[in-house]
Parts: sequence; C-alpha cells; structure tokens
Amino acid sequence: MFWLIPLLPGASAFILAVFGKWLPKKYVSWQACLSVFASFGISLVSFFGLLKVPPGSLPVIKTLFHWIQSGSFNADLSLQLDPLSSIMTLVVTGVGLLIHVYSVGYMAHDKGYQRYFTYLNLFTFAMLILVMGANLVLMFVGWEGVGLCSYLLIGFWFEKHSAANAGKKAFIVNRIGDAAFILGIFFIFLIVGSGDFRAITGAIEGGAITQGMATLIALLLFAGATGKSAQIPLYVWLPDAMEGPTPVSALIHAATMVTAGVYMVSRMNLLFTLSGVAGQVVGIVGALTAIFAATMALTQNDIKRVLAYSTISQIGYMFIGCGVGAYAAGMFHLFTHAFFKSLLFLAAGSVMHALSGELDMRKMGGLRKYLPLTYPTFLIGAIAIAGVPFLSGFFSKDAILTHAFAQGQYFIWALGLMGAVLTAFYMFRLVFLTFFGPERIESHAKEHLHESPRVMTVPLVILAFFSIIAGYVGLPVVLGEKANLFSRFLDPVIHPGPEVHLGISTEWLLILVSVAVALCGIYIAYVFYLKSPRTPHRIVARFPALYKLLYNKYYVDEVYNAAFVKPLVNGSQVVYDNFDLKVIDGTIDGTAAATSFAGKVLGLFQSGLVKDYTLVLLLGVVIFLGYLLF
Amino acid sequence: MIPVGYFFSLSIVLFVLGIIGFFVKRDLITMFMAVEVMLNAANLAFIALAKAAGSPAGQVIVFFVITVAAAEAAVGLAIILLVFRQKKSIKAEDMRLMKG
Amino acid sequence: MDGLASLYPLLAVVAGALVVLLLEVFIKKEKRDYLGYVSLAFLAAAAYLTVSSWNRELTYFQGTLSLDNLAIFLTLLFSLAVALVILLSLKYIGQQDANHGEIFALLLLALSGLMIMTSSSDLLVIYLGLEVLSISSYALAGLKRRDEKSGEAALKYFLLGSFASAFLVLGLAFLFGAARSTFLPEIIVHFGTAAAPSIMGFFGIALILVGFGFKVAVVPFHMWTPDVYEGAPTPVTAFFSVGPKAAGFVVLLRVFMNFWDTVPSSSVIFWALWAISALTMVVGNLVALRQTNIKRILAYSSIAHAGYLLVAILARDYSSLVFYLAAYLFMNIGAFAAVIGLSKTGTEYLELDDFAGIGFRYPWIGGTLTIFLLSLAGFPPTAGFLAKFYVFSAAVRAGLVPLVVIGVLANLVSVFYYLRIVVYMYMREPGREVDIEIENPALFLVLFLCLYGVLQLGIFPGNILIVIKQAIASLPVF
Amino acid sequence: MSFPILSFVTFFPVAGAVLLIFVPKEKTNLHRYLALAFTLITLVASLTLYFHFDGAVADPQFVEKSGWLGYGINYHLGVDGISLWLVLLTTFLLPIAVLSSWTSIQKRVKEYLIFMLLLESGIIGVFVSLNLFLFYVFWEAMLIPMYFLIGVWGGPRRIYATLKFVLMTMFGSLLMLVAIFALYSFYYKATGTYSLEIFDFYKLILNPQVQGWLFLGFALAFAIKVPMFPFHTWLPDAHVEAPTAASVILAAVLLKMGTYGFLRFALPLFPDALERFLPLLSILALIGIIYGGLMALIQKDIKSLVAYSSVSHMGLIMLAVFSLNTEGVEGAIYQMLNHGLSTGALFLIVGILYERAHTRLIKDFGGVSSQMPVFSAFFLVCLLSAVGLPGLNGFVGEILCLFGIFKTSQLQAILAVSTVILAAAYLLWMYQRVMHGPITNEKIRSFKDINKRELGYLVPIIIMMFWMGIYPQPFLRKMDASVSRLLDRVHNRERIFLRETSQTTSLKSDRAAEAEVDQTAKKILAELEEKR
Repeated sequence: MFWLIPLLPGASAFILAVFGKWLPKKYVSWQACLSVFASFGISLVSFFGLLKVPPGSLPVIKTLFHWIQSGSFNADLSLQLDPLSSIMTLVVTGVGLLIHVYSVGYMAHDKGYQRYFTYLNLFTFAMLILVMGANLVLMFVGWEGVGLCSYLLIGFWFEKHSAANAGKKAFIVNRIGDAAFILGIFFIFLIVGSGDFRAITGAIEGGAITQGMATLIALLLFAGATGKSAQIPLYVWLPDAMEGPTPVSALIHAATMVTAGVYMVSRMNLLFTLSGVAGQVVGIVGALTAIFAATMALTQNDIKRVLAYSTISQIGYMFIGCGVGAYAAGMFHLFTHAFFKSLLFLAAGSVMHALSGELDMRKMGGLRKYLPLTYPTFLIGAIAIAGVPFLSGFFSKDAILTHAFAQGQYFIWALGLMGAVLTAFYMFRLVFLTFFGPERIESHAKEHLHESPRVMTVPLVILAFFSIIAGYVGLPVVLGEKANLFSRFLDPVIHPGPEVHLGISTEWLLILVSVAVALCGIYIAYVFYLKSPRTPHRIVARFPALYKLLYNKYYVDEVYNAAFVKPLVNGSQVVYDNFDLKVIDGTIDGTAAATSFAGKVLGLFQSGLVKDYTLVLLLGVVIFLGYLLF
Repeated sequence: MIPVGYFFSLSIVLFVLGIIGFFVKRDLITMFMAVEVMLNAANLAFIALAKAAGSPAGQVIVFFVITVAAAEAAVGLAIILLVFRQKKSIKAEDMRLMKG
Repeated sequence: MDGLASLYPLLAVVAGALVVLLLEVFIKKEKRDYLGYVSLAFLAAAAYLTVSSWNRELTYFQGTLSLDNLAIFLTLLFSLAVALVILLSLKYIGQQDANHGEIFALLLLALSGLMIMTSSSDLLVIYLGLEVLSISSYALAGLKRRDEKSGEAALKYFLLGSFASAFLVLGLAFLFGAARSTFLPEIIVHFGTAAAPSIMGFFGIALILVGFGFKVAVVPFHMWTPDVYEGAPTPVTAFFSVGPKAAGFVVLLRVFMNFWDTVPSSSVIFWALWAISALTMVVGNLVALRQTNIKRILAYSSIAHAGYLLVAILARDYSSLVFYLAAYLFMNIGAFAAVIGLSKTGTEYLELDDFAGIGFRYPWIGGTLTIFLLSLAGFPPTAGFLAKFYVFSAAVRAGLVPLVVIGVLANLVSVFYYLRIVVYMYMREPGREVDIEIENPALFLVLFLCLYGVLQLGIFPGNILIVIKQAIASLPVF
Repeated sequence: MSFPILSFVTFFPVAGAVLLIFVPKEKTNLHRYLALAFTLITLVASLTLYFHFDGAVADPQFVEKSGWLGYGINYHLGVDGISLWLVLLTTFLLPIAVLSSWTSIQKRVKEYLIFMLLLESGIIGVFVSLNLFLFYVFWEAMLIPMYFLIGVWGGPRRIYATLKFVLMTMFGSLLMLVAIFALYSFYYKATGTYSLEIFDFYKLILNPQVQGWLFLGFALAFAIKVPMFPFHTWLPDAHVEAPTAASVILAAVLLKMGTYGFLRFALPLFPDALERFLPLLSILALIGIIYGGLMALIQKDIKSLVAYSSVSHMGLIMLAVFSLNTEGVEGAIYQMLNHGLSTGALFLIVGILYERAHTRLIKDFGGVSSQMPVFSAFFLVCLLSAVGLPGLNGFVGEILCLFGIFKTSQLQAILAVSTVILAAAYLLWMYQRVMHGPITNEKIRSFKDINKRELGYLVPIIIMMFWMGIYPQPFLRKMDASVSRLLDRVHNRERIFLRETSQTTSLKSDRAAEAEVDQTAKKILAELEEKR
C-alpha cells in the first residue's frame, strides 16, 4: 500500500481547496500536518519493507489505471517503490512534515492560511508523484506539478508586485527546462517504445540505444534538470523565489523541488554513464555553478538570498557527484543537504519572525543573546554546511570530492575545493554578522524582539539533530568497507561503476585537505567580520569593480532580459504593428478598397445622358460585329 | 435591273446615317426621327433581301414593322410631351437627373 | 393541332385590359382599386385557361404561336408576377399620386406582350410581342406625371428601346436574307445544312442578340436599367426586373436550344456570349458596391443575375435556367415589395440612410427583406442558393470552370452590398425619424407569397422541378 | 436506431427558435428559460449518442439517409469517431453560452436567443452531414446567425469585424463550392450517375494534377476557418467585437470546423495532392504556432490575447493533423475538445470581468484577485488548462500532438515545443498584470466575487477539464477506429479502394495476398485512369 503515500497529501489538498474557506484554522493545520505525517509513516514502513524484498524483484510497481493510450504512446498511472524513490519519499515527507509544523507557527496570523496549506499539501503530493512515478510521463506530471506549486507559493503574497513577478519568472524559466525535458522523453519513446523505467534500463542493457543517441537524450534531460534545479543557464529564478514565505523556501527551494533534477539524473544513471560525454557535461556544469553561485553569495546582504545562492552551489556539488559517476554520493549529499539547508532556512525564518520581517544583515548583529534556541541550531547548520568534520555536510561533500579525485577529474575537484572554502566563508560571514558583533538593530524592531514560539523552534531542534547524525549513514570507505550503508542501499538502482581504489593514505590525505579547507574558510570569515571589521571595506575599496560585479550578480538578470525578453517583446510588437496590421490586413482591406474603386470607375460611365448610354450600346454592337468578322 | 446589292448597301448607308443623326442632334424629337430613319433603313434592307430571295413573305414583314413604328411614334411623342411639360426643355443634355 | 383554344389566354388578358380601360371612365377616383380586382379576375381566368391546355400542343397561325408546355409554365409565371405587381400597386398609386387607372390596363397589355413572346418560335411574332411589351413599358415607366424622374426614365427607356429595336429589325432582315424564313426551327436547320452560316447569317444572329441583350440588360446594353429602375414607380420597377428579363431569356433559350449542336461553327457565338456573361457578372456586381439608392442597388443586382442566367444558357442546362427564373421572380418581387412597404404618403424611403435601424422597428418587413437579400446573395437555405447551385454545377459539368470561378467571386462581391443593406437595417442606430404606414394587407400578402416561394423553392422544390423538366422535354429537338 | 436521433439533435434548436418567435418580446426571462431548456434537451439527446456509440466501428453510425432533391443531393446524416466529440462539444457549450448571456445581453434578448439556437443547429448540421450538398448548406447557413450575433450585439467596430468575418469565410467556401462542383462532375463522368456523397467521392480516383487544384479549393476554405497563419486576422477582430457568448461559441466550436473539414474532406479525398502540399501546410502551421504565441504576448486587450492564443493552439492542432499518424491525429482531435473547453472558459471569464469593469484592456486591471479570490482560482485553473499543465485536459492533448509531430519530423517538434514556453509566458504575464499586484484603479474595489449563476456555468467546464485530464480513456477509445480508417485511406488508398469496391472477394490472409491485392488494385486503377 505504498501507493497511498502521494494520495494522502493529495486528498487533503483537495479537501482544503474546495472547503478551505469554511474550515477553522486549527482544523486546517491539523489536517495538513496529519496527512503528511501519515504518508511519512507509510514511507517509513515501506522503507523497512523494502529491506526485506530480494533485490531481483525490486521496483515494486502498482499500476492504478491506464492513463493515456493512443497508438504507440502509452503512459499508465503507475507508482513504483525502489531504494532511490523510498529515500526520496523519506526526505520529502520527513522534512515536509517538519516544515508543515513550522509553518503553523510562522503563518499563524496570515489571512491566506487555508490557501497556504492547500498549496503546501499540493506540493507534497506533486513531489511524491515525481519521485514515485514509474514512467517518465508520470515523472513529468510531478515535474510540472511542483513547478506550478512553486509558482503559487512564491507568488503567495500576490499583492506584492515583486512576489507576483518572481512567481511568473520561476514558472516560465521552469517551462523552458520542461520543453527540453519533453523532447528528451519523446526521443526515449521513439527508441524504447515506452516511458517505463524498467523498459528503459532493459533497452540500455540490451544495447538498443547507441552512444550518440544516449548523449543527446541525456543532455536534453539534463537541460530540463538545470531548469528545475537552478543550474547555470536557468538558475535566475531561484534568488527571486525568496519572495515567498520562508518555510516555502525551505521546503521547495532547499530540500525537495530543486533536488528533483538530481533525482532524475540518478534515476537515469545508466543513460548518463552510457553516454560518458553527458556525465562530463553534468560534472562541469555542476562545478561551474558551485563556484559561480558561491562567489555571488559572498556579497549578498539579505540572509535568504545568501542561502539561495548557497543552495544553487550545493546542488552544483550534487551534480558534480552525478557527473563523475558517484550517483550514490550525489544522492547522499542531497540527503544531508535537505536537513541542514532547511534548518538554515527555518532558522533564518525565525530570525526574520523575531525581527518582524527584517532580512538585511547590516541591520542585525549580536542576536545570540536574544534567540537562545535559533542561534545554536543556526550555528549547527552553518558548521554542517561548511564541511566541518563529524557533521553530515563533511561526509557527503568529502565523498563527492574523493570520488571526483578518484575518477581523475582534477579540474572539477579543484573547483569543488575552492567552492568549499567560499561556502565556509560566506556561511560564517552570515553567522558572525547576524549573531555576533555590535547590535545594529533598528529601534522599533528591538522592542518586541522575541524568541519564536515552541511550534517553530521544535522542528529546528529536530532538524539540527538530523544535520548531525545524518552523516554517519554514509561513512567514507576508508573507515571500513561496509561503512557506507547509504550507497550499498542504493546499489540495486544505481549500478556501481568500476570501483577505483585509491590508497588508504591518499584517502586520509583528501579528508585532511577538505577539513583544512573548511577551517581556513571559517577563520578568514572570523578575521574579516569579528577581529577587524574594517578589512572588508578596505578590500572593497581596492577592488570596487569586482565588488560591484559580484554584488549585482554578474548582471546576469539584466543580460537575460536584454538578450531574450526585450527583443522578443519589442520584436513581436514591431512585427504585429507592421506585418499583422499593415501587410495582412492591408492586403485584405486593400482588395476591398480596390473592388469598390473599380465600382466607382465603372460607375462613371453612368453619366445620366441618353447619348452616352447609346454610345456604349453602339460600342458593344461594333465590337460584337467586329469580333464576328475576324 | 438594279442588282439587289445596291439596295442593300443603300439601306446600310441609311442605317448608319440614322445613327449619326441620333448622336449629332441635340433635341429629342430629331433624335427620335433619326431612329425612325434607322427603322426605315431596316425596312429597305428587308425588301431588298425579300426581292433577292424571291419570296413575298419579306414584303409582308415590312408592313408589320411600319405599324409597330407608328405605334412607337405615338407613345414616344407623348413621352417627349410629358418631359417637355415637366422640364420646359427638350434638350438631351437636360435629361441627367439620375446618374452614378 | 390548330385551335382557337391556344388563343384563349391571350384573348382573356387583352379583353381584361380593354374592360379596365373602359371601366376607368365610369369609376370615381377613390374606388380605383376595384379596377385592380377586375384585372386580377381576368388574370385568374387567363391562368385557368392556360393550365387547362397543358401538353395539348395547341398551335395557331400556322404553328407560329404554339402554346407548348414551356410557354404555359412561363405564362403562369408571368401572370403570377403581374398579379403580385397589381397587388403591390393597389395602395401605392394612391400614396404616390400615380393614381390613374391605366396602370392596370398597361400591365395587362405588357403581360399579353410577354405571352406572345414566350409562346412563339417565329422571330417576327417574337418581335411583335417584344414591341407590345416595350411600348406598354415605356408608358408604364412614365406613370408618375408630376415626378420628373419618372418622365426622364420613360424618355430614356423609349429612346434606347427604339434604338435597340432598330438593330433587332436589321438583324431580322439579315437573317431573312440568309435563311429565307423567320421561323426559328427552319433557320437553325438551314444553318445546320450549310458548311457554316454566311457572314450575313452571323451578323443577323449577332444583331438579334443585341436586341434581346438590351431587353435582358446584359452588360454592354444595360446602361438604361439603373436610371429606368430608379425613375419608374416601384411596382413597375418590380415588373421590369422580372417580366421582360425572363421573356428575353426564354427567347434566347428557344434560339440556342438546338443552336449549339446543329450549327457547325457556333463556338464563335459561344465565346462572345461567354465574354458578355463574365462582363455582366463582374460589372453588375462591382458598380452596385457604390450605390446608396436601394432601387439602383436592386437594378445592378438584376443585371448581375442576368449574367448568372447567361451562364445557364452557355452550360446548355435549360431546366436550371427556368428554375433560376422562377426563384429570381420570387426573390426580386419580394425585395421590391419590402421596399414599397417602407413608404408613406408622398415620400418613399429609398436611400440607405433611411434604412438605419428599421430592422427592429418593423420586424416583419425587415425580416422578410433580409431573407430576400440573403436569397439574392445565394445563402443556402433559400431558393437563390439552390438556383445558383444548379446553374454553376451544370456549368462546371460543361467544363466552364473559369467562368464559374468569375461568377463565384462576383457573387462574393454581391454578398457585400446585400449584407450592407442588412447592416443598415439592424446594426446602425436609427438616424432620421422613419415612420411608415403599416396597414397594407395586399402588400403583406405579396410579402408572404414571395417568402413562401423563396423558402419552398429553396428547401422542397421537388414538384416544381418535375414540371420544369417536363416543359423542357416537350421542346422539339433536332 | 428507429428514432432519428441525429435529425432530432440537429433540428430541435431550430424548433426552439421558431417557438421563441411567437413568444412576446417583453417576457425576456421566459425567452431565456426556454432557450436554456431547448439547449439542455439537445444536450441530453446528444448524450444518448455517446452511450449508444460503438467505438470499434469505423463507419459512421446513426445513419439517416433519404432522397431530397434528386441528382445525388440527399439528406444523409451520420456520426463517426471524429465528429461525435465535436457534436457533444457543441451541445455541451451551448447551454453554458446561453446561461452566460443571462445578464450581459439586455437589449433585444429575443432575437439574440433565436440566433443562438439557429447557430447551434447550423454547427451540429456541419458535423453530422455526410452529403457534400447538405454539408455546404449548413456550412453557409451557420454564417448568418453568427453574422447577426457579432453585428448587432457586438462592440464599437462590430460592423467591420462581422463583414470581414463573413466575407473571408465566404471567399474560402465559395472556392470550395467550385471544387465540390468539379468533384460532382468528375464523378458523373467517371460513373455516369450523379452523387454528392462523401463515401462515393472517396472511391473517386483523380489524377494528381487535378487533385492538386481541388485540394487547394478545400484547403483554402478550411485554412481560413481554422484560421491558419496568413488568414488569421479576422479572428482577433471578430473576438474583440463579439459579445461574450458569441465569442465563446466562435472560439470553441467554429474554429474546429476548419480542422474537421481537413480531417473529413481534404485529407481522405486527395491523398496524392496532400503529399505534395504537406511541407507548405506544415510550415504554415508551424509559423502559426510561434507567430500566434508572439502576437499574443504583446496584445493590449485580453480578448485579442486569447484570440491569438487560439491561433497558436490551432496551429499546433493542424501541425498534429499533418503529422498523419495515429497519435498526432487523435491528439489533434482531443486537443480540439480541450481548446474548446479552455478557450471557451477563458472567454467566459473575460466576459465576467467585462460585465463588472466594462473594459477589456489589461492596463485597466490590477490586483483583482484580492477582491475576487474565488474568481481568480477559477481563472487560474482555466489558464493552466490552456497552458497544458499535467492533471488538466490541455496536457494530454498537447503531449499527444507533440509526440505525433515528433514521430514525423523531429525539427518540427523542436520548434513546436516552443508553444509550451510561449503559452506559459503570455498567459501568466496577462494573469499577473490583471489579477496580481496592488489594486490599481478604484473601480476594482467595487467588484463582487462570482455569483451563483456564473458558478453554474463555470463549474461544469472545470469538472470536464479535470475529468479529461485525469481519465481520457473513454474519449480516446471512441476515436481509434475512425482515425485508423482515415489514416488507412490517406496512406494506402489502394487497399481501402479494393475492400470497399470488393472486386476481389476471396483474399488469402497471408503476406503474399497483401502484395497480390496491391498489384490487382494498381492494375484496376490504371485501367480506370486511361478509360477517362
């Protein structure tokens, strides 16, 4: 009965949507949280059930009904459960549950309360469909469903012009990715004949797909993934998505939706490994995004924007993992990232809640005295993401970097390391500026500065707990062959590539390097912002251009606008005014005018004089007789 | 014996004269008389051709045409009279109340 | 077989005319419509007599005047048309001071002219019928004594009419010279025997075509139509648009019935007619675009319809020609009836601007006029469409595809100016104050008769088609 | 079926119209209820069509045939997989249209409803008639009520719009008439008998050159109706000026006559000519998609935005039809229904806005959803169905169309997929400018949310959207047989020709027989060729 997992939140969303207006707030929050809790329970049960199932008959599939069937295109509504999807369901429902609880407090006095929870449940439903879909079309349904929910939730406070704009931008950029995704699906349908994952894996193993075709399909699918997971070309929507309520950012733009791309790549891992080149591209794009986003995060002053860029960069890491063939490591980083990134977002949310809506770091400082619970949890999150040992971030990021190194992708590995330094730096810059140093809080925010209610802080604690222990699920191989439970659990789905063994010593060396990198990043942030607060201003003064470039996010938004949006809109306006109105309408009205002009000319003969009439008659006769003669 | 051709060509000439008369003259009555000339020219052609064909039927037709021309003249002149009473002029140029 | 019986319908009509003329002296001014009822009685008698002689092949005057089925069908058609026109003019003559008894007498005489023309296949008799018709038409056109337009219309019709009849007589002479007889079958047989008709023969035919072309108002000879239709009193215009045109086409039908097949190089005439037909359709519709007077629009529309009828002749499908004439009768008289309906004592509303917004104020007149216009434009559920369908499908079967394309595009232009009238009626806010005298039972009778005719012919013409097919079959074929 | 269900469905609205004529003008509400009753009864009657329709049979069902005017013109009605759904779409939308013009039409309600009813029977007639004459009669007769609906109750430029609409459609259909005459005479020359039956013309073998001209005649008439790219300018004018209900019917059903015409006539009748013109037509459809989308992006008036979006959607449908494979054609038919529902709903919604604000310009709106939350929810659902969001009907149709196009040519599919992006762009941008953001002008504060009546006609459409999105099986399965027969007729004409003229009866079923059948067919066709 694992197929109940998505249906429960879906049912609750439907009930809230139709009857929401008349239900009291209390009931709404209970129903929303309970439905996610129930599906979390079921996914836990089915996770353990899965352990017992022999690997051979692994993807347990449940077909509800035949959805679309026409000619050779058929897509059934069938859900499947296998290690990969069960992990994702755990993440989605688990983190989702905590965020639901958190938002009960956060959105307590918002008038769109019912609407908010409807959208949140709808999102969970769509995400679960995406994760548990047994064929590509159903995955695409979930894919677009989450896109819709992100549009609804980003533009939740639609009175705000910027929120509505951000929502629209998110949806359209996602659609660009989805267009490529559809083409990828079609290619697979053309070659494999069906969208089911089992059929696809069978076809790949059977060698039906050539390497070139595999590359094309993989790249198309990856283009869709960049749209959804905010990678290099199509990441512009994520920073603006911070307009939405913070729990939304936590759930959608940190833990679940943006990781859909990574899930899709790992689901289609055979395709990517088969095509080699595509894996390389994924790796490089991931690495570039990691560095690129990290640099941008350096200069941001809005907490949520910093976290947004940090999400883009962390997902970059996941794609590095997938790119180098270490899909398990990528998934593991996704698993750990879900915890500490949502923790950071929720903590930022409770900071905002405390300062009644203030997000700008320059107007904070020394908050650790006032927020006894938020501060430590935020700190744990920051340490985890920085990659400090003994916390989850370190294990997953290190796994990815060691694999990259093992596969001989030194360039990617180097970029990864630099990204790690920057990550550590901007995270602790954030921590020091908000919680330490002089208080720069404005007066009116200061009076009712208060710690968030228990309903918000409890999830923070739980998430902090998980951020710590989540790492131990996938210990590095150096500590013992069997240590990495996580990747072994995923083996049936992700066929492990050739296991390259570095010497034990190099393993340790790599671990030390990443630890050193993390610590030095933290130290630099400490020097910059606590020891001598003057240094950042001096650096900015020396490199004003560089600072300005970073601060304005490399002007990417403006470039996109100028390169695509503006010419498209103005171009079609020009075409409409000239071609549509002048040329086509011109010809139509022109012919009408010509005929009526001809009428006028012919009418001139009708002069009213009898003689003219007889003249015309005579002309007729003469022409007729003349014609007869010749 | 004058060959039939001469009569025939005379009638054609008369017919064309009638047409020219119709266009040259400015007042209605002479225009109507020009039409009468054309009709009689046609009669002449009839007689010439009947003589050539040697059948009396041709000549009989001429009488029909003459009677018809007479009836037409009666009604025509009455109309010209009517128009004169209305417009106080029988010049062809004044008859251009309706055009377009 | 000879028999006086074939003359009875003609006699009845002429007697009717004379009786009406006599009675007019004794009856005072107000009771003029009694004359109308008397003439209707005579019309009914004539109609009864014609029907009773269905396919009895009556001939008289040595075969020149033969009352065959086609002539009978058309005589019935014409008497119906004249009856409708009489009904229309009952109230009209009182309103527009055309109030003198002659209108009924002249209409009956014109009808007798029509009957002579259609029931004879001897060119001379046809010419006589034509002249009877024309002379009474000239008088009819000038009936509104005090209206200058009516006088001018009569004058123009007279001058041009006599001018064209002169050509007709010359043509007769040439034909007589070439074929030694004026009896149509003999002429055609004679032309058939010789290798090709002499140049005189061709000239004769050409001039005959000019004469009837004038009567039927095809393009080069149509100049008189707009002015005469606008000037003449509206019931008379209704008669002009149906009577003479139909009779002209019947004569052309009798001429060309066997002409195409027997006469060897008849293609010369064929292409001449082809050009005239195309010209008529195009010019007729194009000039109509610019007109603002409703009667002139209907005049140009009748010219355009002459073009479609010519296509029927070229396509050699004569039953569709006769069907088109029947449908055309109902559409046109209906349209004119509605135009007559829109008038009050002393003033007739003929300009398009007067039509603004009357569609909703006078729903019955507006509604019926819309249906007639749609039928004239050839919209499907009406007789107009079916008639055009038959004509054009026959033309395509005869291979005249380019002509049909011209016809269809000309029809598209006609849709515009027909619908423009409907636009004024329904879609424009009423401008000037237009109030009309509604109570006119005779007019509403005519409206509904024509409406019934248009819809019946449009949807279930079944039996009328059979009658027409029989009539055409009875014509001599050689 | 003894009871002539099809004649009943076609002519019952006319009976309603005639009855309405005799109801006095003042009782407007009585008129409305009567009109609603008539359209609902027609809907119920057409539903029985659905239940008794057997999906496996390719030939038309519920056939009613009787002589009418002789010479091949007979009264021949029938419905098959393709036209069944279009009839149901019409009968489904008419009651909604009547309901939506309850308050928006105040002057001359009686004539308005009469024309609505006449329009309905005209449209149904087009979809059910199998005799070319009858088809043409309904095809033209339907123009008259539409002409009045736009012309009398339309907006300021209504006269220009309605004349342009009628004349452009007439231009196409008159040339089609000439093509019908040609077919009529070819059949007469080939077989000596008169016939205007579609199925007789399917058997007609024409040489490709002639087929080219005839195909152009038909294709032009249908291209103007669809409207395909260069002939589309009448659509925005007609929509902007038409009253709400009229533009709902215009968008939802009238445009489908064009595509239906292609499927019923142009494709099967002239397969060789089709192959010759396929590249041109596909390019036009492709341009239509992108051009329509771009133009919609910059429209100032919501209605003309939706009109251009219809141009783009219809372009996609046409491209799918021209892909000539099962997925494409079934996707196209399904997308026709979806487009009918979603664009119809969008026009209803614009009508609701217009009834409150008496303007349709986007700049006059802003922040409406704060005043009318329920309305904004409905608006969003219809919008997403038009965008093609999975879970709603648009997606199923779109993905099938795109896959059909993809199977024929990958390049076209890559360009056609842009419709996914463009649709999201212009619709969401419009939705954001109209509904979101702070309230711009004060009038919006006075807007009341959706009332019961408006709910009454929006909810059924929303339900249908979800049903067709989640469970499209019943719809698709009814089309399979007819679509495969159509494609069979287009691709391998000989076998169909033989099976229908059943000249060679005893056929072996194995491979050899197939080849031998094709041979004999070719031989017979060759004979027929020289005989003419």
